[in-house]
Amino acid sequence: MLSTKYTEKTKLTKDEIDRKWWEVGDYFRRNSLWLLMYCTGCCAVELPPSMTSAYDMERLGMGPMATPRQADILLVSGYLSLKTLRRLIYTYEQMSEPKYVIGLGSCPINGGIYHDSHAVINQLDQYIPVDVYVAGCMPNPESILNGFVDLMESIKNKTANSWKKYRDNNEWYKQNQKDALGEVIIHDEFHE
Amino acid sequence: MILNILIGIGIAFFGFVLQTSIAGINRKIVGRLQKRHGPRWYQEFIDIFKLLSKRSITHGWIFDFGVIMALGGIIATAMFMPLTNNFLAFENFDNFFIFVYLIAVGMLGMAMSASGSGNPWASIGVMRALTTMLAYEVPFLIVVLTIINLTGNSSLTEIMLYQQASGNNWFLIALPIGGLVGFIALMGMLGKKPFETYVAPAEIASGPMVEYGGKQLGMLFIMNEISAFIEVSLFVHLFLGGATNIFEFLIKYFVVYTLANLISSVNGRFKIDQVVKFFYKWPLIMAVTQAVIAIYFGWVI
Amino acid sequence: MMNSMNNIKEVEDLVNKTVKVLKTENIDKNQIAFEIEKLEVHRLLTVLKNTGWIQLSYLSAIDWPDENKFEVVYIVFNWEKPVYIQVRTKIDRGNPVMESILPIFPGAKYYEREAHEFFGIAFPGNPDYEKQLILENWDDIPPLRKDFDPSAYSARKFPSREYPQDFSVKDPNNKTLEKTEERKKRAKALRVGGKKQ
Amino acid sequence: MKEMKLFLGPQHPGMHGNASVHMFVDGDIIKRSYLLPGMLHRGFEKQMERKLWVNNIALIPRVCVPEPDINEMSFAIATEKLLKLEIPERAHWIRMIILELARISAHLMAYGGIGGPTGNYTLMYHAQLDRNLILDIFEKITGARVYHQYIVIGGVRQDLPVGITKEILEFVNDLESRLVEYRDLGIDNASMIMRIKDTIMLPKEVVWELGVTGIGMRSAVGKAYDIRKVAPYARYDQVEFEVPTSSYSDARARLDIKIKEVQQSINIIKQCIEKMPEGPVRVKPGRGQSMRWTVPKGHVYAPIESSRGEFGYYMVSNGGTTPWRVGVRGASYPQGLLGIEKYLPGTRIDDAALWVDTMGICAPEIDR
Repeated sequence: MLSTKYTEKTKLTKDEIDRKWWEVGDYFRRNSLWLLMYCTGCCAVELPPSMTSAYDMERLGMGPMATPRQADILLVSGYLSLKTLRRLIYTYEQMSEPKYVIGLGSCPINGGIYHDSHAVINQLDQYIPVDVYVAGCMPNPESILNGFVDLMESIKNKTANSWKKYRDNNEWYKQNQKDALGEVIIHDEFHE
Repeated sequence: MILNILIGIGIAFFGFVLQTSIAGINRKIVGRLQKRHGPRWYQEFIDIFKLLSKRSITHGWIFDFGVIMALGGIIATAMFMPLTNNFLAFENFDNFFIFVYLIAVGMLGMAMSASGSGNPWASIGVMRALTTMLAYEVPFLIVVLTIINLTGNSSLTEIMLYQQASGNNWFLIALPIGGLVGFIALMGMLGKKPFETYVAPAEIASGPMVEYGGKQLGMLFIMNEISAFIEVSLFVHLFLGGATNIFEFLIKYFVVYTLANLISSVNGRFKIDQVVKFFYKWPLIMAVTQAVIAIYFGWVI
Repeated sequence: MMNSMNNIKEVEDLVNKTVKVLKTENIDKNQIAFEIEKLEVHRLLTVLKNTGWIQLSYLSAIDWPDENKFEVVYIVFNWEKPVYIQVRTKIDRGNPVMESILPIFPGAKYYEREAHEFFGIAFPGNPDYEKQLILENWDDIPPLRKDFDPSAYSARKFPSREYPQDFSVKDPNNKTLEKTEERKKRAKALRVGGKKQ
Repeated sequence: MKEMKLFLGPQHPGMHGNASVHMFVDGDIIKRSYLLPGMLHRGFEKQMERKLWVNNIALIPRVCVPEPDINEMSFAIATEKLLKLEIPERAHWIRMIILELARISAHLMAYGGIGGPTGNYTLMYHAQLDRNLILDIFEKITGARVYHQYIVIGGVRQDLPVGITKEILEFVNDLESRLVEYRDLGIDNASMIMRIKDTIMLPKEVVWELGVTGIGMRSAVGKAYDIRKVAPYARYDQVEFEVPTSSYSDARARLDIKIKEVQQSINIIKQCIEKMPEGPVRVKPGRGQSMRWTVPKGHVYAPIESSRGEFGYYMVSNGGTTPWRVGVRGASYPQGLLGIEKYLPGTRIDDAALWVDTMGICAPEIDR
């Protein structure tokens, strides 16, 4: 039974208030995840079914967005060649925080079927941090949606903080990017 | 005075809540049209609040100030909007031309801010938005001037009362051609397909909104909802005889917006030159014909 | 059926009349291959184009390091007489140069760029064959040459994931581990020799 | 006004697949443009040289993602030609059913795809829903939705499951009745006609210069140049079908042909199910043989008709356990690279995405 004795109301510190607001924000964030569809590889072909009428991603409040600034999730759909990785890093750095990354398919995990290719990177989280991996070649729409629900859970549990990781360990990530790409920002006829 | 301002802000807020809910319900309706469930009806609210909770970047003070100017301008416009024929914030300030001028402030703010971002897609989008605005304003104004000529008054409340007085004879029925032009212009104002050229995600990457993210985009969404509220309400008041009580207003509002949305969802979008050519062709001819018929011949049903 | 055999015969006569053929391969009723001298490729392709083989279907190269040659392949097709003609020629591997066929088939532009990128063959006559097309900032020998090892390149350039625990074998006490090892060894032997050892 | 540079892709909702169209525009008109390929490059041709003939079956469907079965078919035909292998009769017919279902699915994807650039999302949603039904049928037949690895060297991997023909017929009849709806929503819709008619034309004279095949060529030339008719593979010489053409190649004509081809594919599937004989479906290598399966020396090119045009594998065998060289002729290579460079300038930026959709450009097969 609760004590009837009067206890003084504890005053919340600023951090606690911030955390409370952050939790409120988390509710909105996990119920309205906007995707940035960057079709980096084959798994992008299972996204139209999961987005459109068959599986209807909009039920979960998710939808595709046109530009990186507006989006919350960077969906890395499949293998990444070096050329794509460079654009992916540009894109990732343009997104506004908090931002989350989902890696679809087995290729971002360990290279998958292209583990010994000269053009495809083996491990995505060397270059940008990843929140959720969805394994499979290629993952069904069911498992893709399951991955999104996992991301929502981890936002709720405050474990989806890859964007903080990227900010804190920026130098390490930058070094890895440089090792693989040479220069991250390049100048040639396509980037005049 | 302060009470009036408070009521005005209340109307703007009501407009935001109303339009956001109806947009959410419409997303569900369109979802059913597309053989799927559709989102929750309050999804639009979640989207907006999520955007407001995100961190955002800035591209200079014009970029930030333009958004605030757009939102402020639109809220200021919405404050003058009558809801029913006896509920409005500022008595005798519900002149049609107030809306025409004040809504331009909001649009201008958005154009300024989008150009300030320096993204070429945004400049193209702004150019297209202003061109579309030029295109639909002309036929719409001609029809509205006809109405003003018939009623002899440009106050929205007076126009409402005029329609209700003459046996609920709506201008949509009295001026059928003009009503059609009004509806087409409304589709252009709301940015519905086929006149959605300035957002066009697949062509110009959502046009003016290309560089916005986080709080600024949230504010633009609020601005968008309130301006949709203003535009649909204008149509309801001008052509559908306004409303004597709030429920009538809600029903008319819902019908008009849903109809526009349904038409939009089965159409493709025009190119920008086609939009201009379209508006300067049939709606303009129809509007002029309606004006001539109504004013010179006096044939009003 | 009779008709298509006639087509093959006709093509054979035409080509033999035009150039000196080193080797002819009849593949099936719709396809025939000729191996000719490097300098005669342009003449043959011009004649073929004028007789109706108007579509360039494919252009690429094959690496033969044992002979120290590159083999350049052109495949042309005629829609009225459905015969695919492979025109092949061998060029020196040390200094691979092949005149561009851009004046004959403008569609060859990007095929030639790609062949340059993947094999290092120069195509003088093609204005921008040297520009990079598919790869970006490539820092090794052209990747489709036989002496390029993508596995080593990948291991050198991209760190691969380390697994602290081997999940592929469930129980180390089980005999499965040895069996797996044995099977792997056998597979490796087969892969190298193609014969049972 | 100064030329402004705009990017359509790689991250752009109008671009399907990971490729980038760089456009230099003056106002709304494109002055210069080119495609930047290579973002999907996996070194496929190198990878296949390093894998056994049998292992390659797992790799090849990944060359073209929206329509993977053509890869399997082309690879199988090429290898069978090298091996001089005759496959069972029933396998031919099953292959044709699979290929035509894949063609319908690719056409639906492309036809629904114009919903993106033109903003008619309802069309896209409906088309994707029907495509999903095809993927479900594929899952029942082969066990996978997208990468089937079903057409293998020597036939098909396993026989059709019991009762699937009835299901396919049901679906096909259903789709046939809904083609009218697709026409009404898409190419016969007034606002869509205004948008897609007389845009991004492909003149008749330049077809051979580009080397375009498939729908792009047939719509411009107006002749039934289809490999299934001209140089038939499998048993296409034993089924009756028409090759729809037109003499004026704008976006609408090409989409019209797409819908007509769906109709023809439906007819082919119906005939296949009717004429399909019973029997074995695969010539299997002996037990334990598959690892050291060698293929005789030779060069062979195996073209087949994909939904975008002529698609083929050029295979060279050295008599070893792995292919010596595999070249892929991507069907969208000419229209993707040279077409965008030469014939996109002059159109408006709104139409750039339409070129990608209606000409049929599949980025992974350009890059490999």
